[in-house]
Amino acid sequence: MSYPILSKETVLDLVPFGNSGQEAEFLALRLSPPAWKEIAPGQFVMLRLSGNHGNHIWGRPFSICRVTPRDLVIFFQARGRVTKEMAKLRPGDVIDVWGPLGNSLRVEKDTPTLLLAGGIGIAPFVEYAHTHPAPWNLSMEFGHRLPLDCYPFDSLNEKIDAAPHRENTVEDRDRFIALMEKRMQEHAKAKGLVLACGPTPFLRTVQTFALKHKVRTQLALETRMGCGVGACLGCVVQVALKASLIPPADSPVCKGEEYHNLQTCTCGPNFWAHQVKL
Amino acid sequence: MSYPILSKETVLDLVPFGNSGQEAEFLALRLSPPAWKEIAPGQFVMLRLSGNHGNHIWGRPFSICRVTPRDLVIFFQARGRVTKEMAKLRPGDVIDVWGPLGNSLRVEKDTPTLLLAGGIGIAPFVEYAHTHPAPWNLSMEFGHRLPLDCYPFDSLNEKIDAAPHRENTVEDRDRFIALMEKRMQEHAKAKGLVLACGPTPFLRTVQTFALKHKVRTQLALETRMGCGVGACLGCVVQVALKASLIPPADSPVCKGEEYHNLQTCTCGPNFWAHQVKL
Amino acid sequence: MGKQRITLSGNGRTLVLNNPVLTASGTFGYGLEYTPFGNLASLGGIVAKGLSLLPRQGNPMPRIAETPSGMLNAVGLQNCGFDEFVKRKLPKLPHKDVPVIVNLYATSPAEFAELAGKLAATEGIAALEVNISCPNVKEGGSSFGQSATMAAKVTEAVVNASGTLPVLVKLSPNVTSITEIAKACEGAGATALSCINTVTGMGVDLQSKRPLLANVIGGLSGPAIKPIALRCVWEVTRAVSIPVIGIGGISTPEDVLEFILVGASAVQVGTANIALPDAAFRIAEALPHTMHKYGISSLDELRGGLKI
Amino acid sequence: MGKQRITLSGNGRTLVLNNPVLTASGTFGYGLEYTPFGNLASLGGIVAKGLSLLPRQGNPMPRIAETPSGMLNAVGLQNCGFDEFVKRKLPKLPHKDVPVIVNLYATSPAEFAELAGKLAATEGIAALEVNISCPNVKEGGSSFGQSATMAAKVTEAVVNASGTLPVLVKLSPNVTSITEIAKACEGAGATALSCINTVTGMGVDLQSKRPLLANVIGGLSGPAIKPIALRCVWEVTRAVSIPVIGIGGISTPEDVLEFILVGASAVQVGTANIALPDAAFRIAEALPHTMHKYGISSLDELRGGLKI
Ligand SMILES: Cc1cc2nc3c(=O)[nH]c(=O)nc-3n(C[C@H](O)[C@H](O)[C@H](O)COP(=O)(O)OP(=O)(O)OC[C@H]3O[C@@H](n4cnc5c(N)ncnc54)[C@H](O)[C@@H]3O)c2cc1C
Ligand SMILES: Cc1cc2nc3c(=O)[nH]c(=O)nc-3n(C[C@H](O)[C@H](O)[C@H](O)COP(=O)(O)OP(=O)(O)OC[C@H]3O[C@@H](n4cnc5c(N)ncnc54)[C@H](O)[C@@H]3O)c2cc1C
Ligand SMILES: Cc1cc2nc3c(=O)[nH]c(=O)nc-3n(C[C@H](O)[C@H](O)[C@H](O)COP(=O)(O)O)c2cc1C
Ligand SMILES: Cc1cc2nc3c(=O)[nH]c(=O)nc-3n(C[C@H](O)[C@H](O)[C@H](O)COP(=O)(O)O)c2cc1C
Ligand code: FES
Ligand code: FES
Repeated sequence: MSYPILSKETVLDLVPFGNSGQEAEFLALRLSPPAWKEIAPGQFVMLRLSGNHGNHIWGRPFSICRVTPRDLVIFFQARGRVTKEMAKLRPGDVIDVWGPLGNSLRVEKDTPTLLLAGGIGIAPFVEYAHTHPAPWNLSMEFGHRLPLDCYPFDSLNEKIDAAPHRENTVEDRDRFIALMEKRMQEHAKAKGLVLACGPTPFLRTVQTFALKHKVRTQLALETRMGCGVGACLGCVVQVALKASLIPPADSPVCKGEEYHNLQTCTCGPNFWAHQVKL
Repeated sequence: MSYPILSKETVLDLVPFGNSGQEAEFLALRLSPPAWKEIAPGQFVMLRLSGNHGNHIWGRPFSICRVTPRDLVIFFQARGRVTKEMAKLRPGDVIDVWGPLGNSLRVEKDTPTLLLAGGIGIAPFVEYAHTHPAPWNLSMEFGHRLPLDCYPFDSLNEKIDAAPHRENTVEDRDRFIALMEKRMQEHAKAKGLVLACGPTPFLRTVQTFALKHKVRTQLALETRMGCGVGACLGCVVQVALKASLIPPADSPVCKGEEYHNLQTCTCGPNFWAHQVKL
Repeated sequence: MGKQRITLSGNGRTLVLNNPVLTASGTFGYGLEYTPFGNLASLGGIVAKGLSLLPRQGNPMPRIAETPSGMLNAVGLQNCGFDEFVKRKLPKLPHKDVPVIVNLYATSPAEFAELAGKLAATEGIAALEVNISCPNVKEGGSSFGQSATMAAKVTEAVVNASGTLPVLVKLSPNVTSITEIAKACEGAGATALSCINTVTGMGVDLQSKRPLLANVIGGLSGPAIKPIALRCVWEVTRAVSIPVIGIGGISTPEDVLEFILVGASAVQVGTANIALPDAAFRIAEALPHTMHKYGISSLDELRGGLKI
Repeated sequence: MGKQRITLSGNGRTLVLNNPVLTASGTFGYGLEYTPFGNLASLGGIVAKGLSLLPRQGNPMPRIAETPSGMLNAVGLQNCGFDEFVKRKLPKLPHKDVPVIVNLYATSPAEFAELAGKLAATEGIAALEVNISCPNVKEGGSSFGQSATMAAKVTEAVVNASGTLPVLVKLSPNVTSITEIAKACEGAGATALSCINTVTGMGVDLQSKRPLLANVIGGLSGPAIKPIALRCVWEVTRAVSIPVIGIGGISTPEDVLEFILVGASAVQVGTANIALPDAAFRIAEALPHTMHKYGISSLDELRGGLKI
């Protein structure tokens, strides 16, 4: 796997998404690119605002939304203490970045692959879609709460067949869940692959369908992290180790396995649905 | 004495003084003026950067350099944790201000009054000179380390007879000290008044001459402060209480007095030289 | 929301507070220093600077220093003494409208009793708060608060000397088992417990190679110690049945509610007053709104309701 | 400056460190996690994650939380166990170039002795560090580190079982008198003392009304506790004659020098590694420069040189 480095990177710009009058909740942060040798889609970085912060001592994990020789793009939601500070960054500001971290989302060139994203969970799929060797085998269902222009949906839709589903009501949500199940069943039949990224309740739903329909499914977890490098053991998740790491196409669902506490930051953040306890 | 208030004030501008190429060490901070009823020269304010600061929990004391219906001007030196942060303030930023605090420098319309300032100690004399009812009775000796344009000297020199003395060498310093002694002797003879503001070693020198030549002298102390309002007892200085607070013109020097720990922030920052232990 | 009166009852005595937000001893002067910044009567209560029989000049300077998210102090209990307090401070305080609590400092149980007796005979004092972190001068100088036996002795001395005045005992966190001390004080008649005093710490200046405090060792306070204070309140409220006043790093209305959630009946705001002089007023005022924001309809419902 | 080798000798055993900057147990994994961020051999020493005889899965999640200038953890000593450590971790560490110190976790003196014996028989371990903050399972679960008698028993058990291997004992600050425990460990044969482990604390989430840690109570670390750690090191170095390793909130080279100024012989960097993965490397590297800046020509000269 790739070898992470720690560097100081410069803010190139910060673009608010969506044109609501108020302060933007979703923003794309463009940084000078770290001197990475290689990265795989689904990996993440830790960002830390430089200086002393009484309020937040750790860095924060963010999916690599896009990386090019010119920039590293993070797409984030201003929701808490650090992300709200990040929303105030200005071009020229310098922040600490370490990465690329974690394992990658599975890439299988010729397998029909379904991407399921909930809200900010769209972030890693941008890099995934842009680097996939056969994007025509990808399709995406994207559930979102705010208007579509709040998310980097267009840059994804350029590359792959992606359908947005705005969730404003309970009915919207039920419809989206039903659709996800249908699409996962299709992929089960086609011996396809499912990749899901979004909030934990969303991942739980996907996991249920994955087990029910026996479709190989990877879940990108969002655990609270300290170090991001596997040392502090603050981000563990229970994983059934004896289940083969990459299940065969007929999707064995593990039962009665012994669970181990594995670090989400180094053994994940992408876990097979049949192995991980959410 | 004036009734202090706490308010949020807006940065109007921040003007670096001196045109050295590097980061300015001396800056004038112009704030929207608090709704003060009255202030007296020699009083100070506490400033606190808004938000949570792991590094500095207290506000910081600054002399009121100038206050008008349009602005409150603080002249400060970027020397430590907070003042270096203050040097990064931008117009529109909002900070917490409480004041006016402390007692005033003594104003005696018809008394020849000598102002002695060391470095940043010039700050309170700007307001003093601008509000004095008979500025022609004032004169000033100003010792400074950096080029004169680093300090608000010109705005003082407009109003009063002020002489700058750059101190680059030990000889410069000795000459300045000798001059101060001479000027204090003159004021002793004229039953004049001396007011001094500057670093503690400077104040000690002035105190020695005040006692030696029996000239009524007020020292503006710079003690580290916590609350600024007399509550935490973190800023006390030993004061001989029984010495009459405003000594008669023939300048009794107290000896063998009982000393009390008085708060610099409320009983000072301006103390009579014959009363205070430095 | 509206009325937030808090009743603290224990061992047969009762203290009624305006609301749950008091000020912590030593961080709010005699209260008078803060009249420019708010209405004293809007506070739950005022705890005055630690008082001794005779005036004390306290420790040499420097006495305070900043630390990461906190501060150290070794003021050394400088105070004006009983006479001056009763003559010049107490009469100016709106003691009819806000409970005035006097924090006691003495160096032997007998001296504690004498001071408590004098205060009990004084009009306008709502309760006493015993600072058991004082050094036990007779028995070698380690603090009363670090031994259950001595803590109980001091508590008993004050309780016996103070008639029906409620007696709060202020616990030190610098002990192996705070619950042991808490139980001893409860057993000795304390009305309620104040929890916690400062954590022993020190700081040094690398440039001068000197300690940041002339006294070398001092007390750490402020947000840095909030996790320690919450733990102490949590442990103590589960060990005793008298009420507990939470203290340590409180600087927002959310902090107040956190202390109540772990079991406190009221709180004291300390270092935050030093950081911004309207802190206690602002926190007391904002509390109902903050409760509303978190869907908390009553403090009684919240108290000790931590889900585990 | 150049060579900064540090020799820790006490009770007849000696540990030589590359320089005074080590990493603190539990904050640096098994060291291997940090190879991308610096050269392990540039550190004074590496203290591995607390090791037990058998693998342990640790506490349920959540296990870590941020606090003002600090953090809480209740990882619960999750570790891979002795066998796995010796088979898969130790061989990958550059133990010829940097002292590898194993932090021990057990629940009885006998278990401590067994683990110490196995480690003493293993190639590549420079010293043991006894975590006496473990619960004493046999005697009710309160920690070994909170009783001088038990601390001495555990120390003795490890010292006797470990041949000539240096034995560091890691003290808990959650005691009434840390010097009492320190002296007991010195008397029981400790080579040096590590000072301090985390401070007991807790945090709560107002929204969910749950504790921030599944274990409710956890250990506070980071800059917030630096004043407490400095005070402990100051007290302990004046009470014992074996060397002391300072730990608590160190995140800059200045912090290192502050600990040495109050008496420490070396230090460990903990939470700072979690905040930024090159912290320990950066601090070790910058130390000579920082010494120069403050006009400190040797650590021996600085050590304990606080002017009071
Ligand atoms: C591998 C990984 C990739 C991620 N990628 C992205 C991304 O591309 N864009 C993005 O906006 N966010 C992403 N997240 C989530 C992001 O890390 C959190 O939103 C961020 O840490 C919140 O920090 P804060 O200080 O603003 O919030 P805090 O003040 O710490 O907390 C605010 C709220 O966020 C929750 N929270 C805190 N940390 C996390 C976390 N790690 N995951 C989920 N919820 C959390 C808290 O419980 C709380 O409710 C990712 C998380 C992980 C683990
Ligand atoms: C009544 C009063 C009026 C003052 N007026 C002015 C003014 O008009 N302009 C101005 O630039 N400064 C003034 N000062 C000094 C100013 O308060 C300090 O420079 C400031 O607090 C330093 O804060 P810092 O966080 O930048 O420094 P820190 O990081 O806290 O310390 C940096 C250095 O400054 C010293 N220091 C800290 N606090 C003080 C203090 N209160 N007085 C003296 N030295 C201190 C420290 O010992 C250290 O050497 C005044 C002080 C007082 C008490
Ligand atoms: C400057 C200062 C002086 C204090 N003086 C006293 C005192 O006289 N008596 C006392 O019991 N506690 C005293 N304390 C402790 C506080 O009342 C309080 O218990 C402690 O600071 C923790 O609360 P905080 O973190 O909100 O400040 C003092 C604290 C400070 C900071
Ligand atoms: C996540 C975490 C895990 C820890 N695990 C251990 C451990 O296994 N054994 C131990 O003795 N100390 C452990 N500690 C305590 C540290 O080694 C150190 O003593 C403490 O964190 C104080 O130092 P710091 O403020 O630099 O972090 C741990 C600390 C943290 C933050
Ligand atoms: S975040 Fe520290 S181990 Fe994963
Ligand atoms: S600064 Fe608090 S009493 Fe003066």
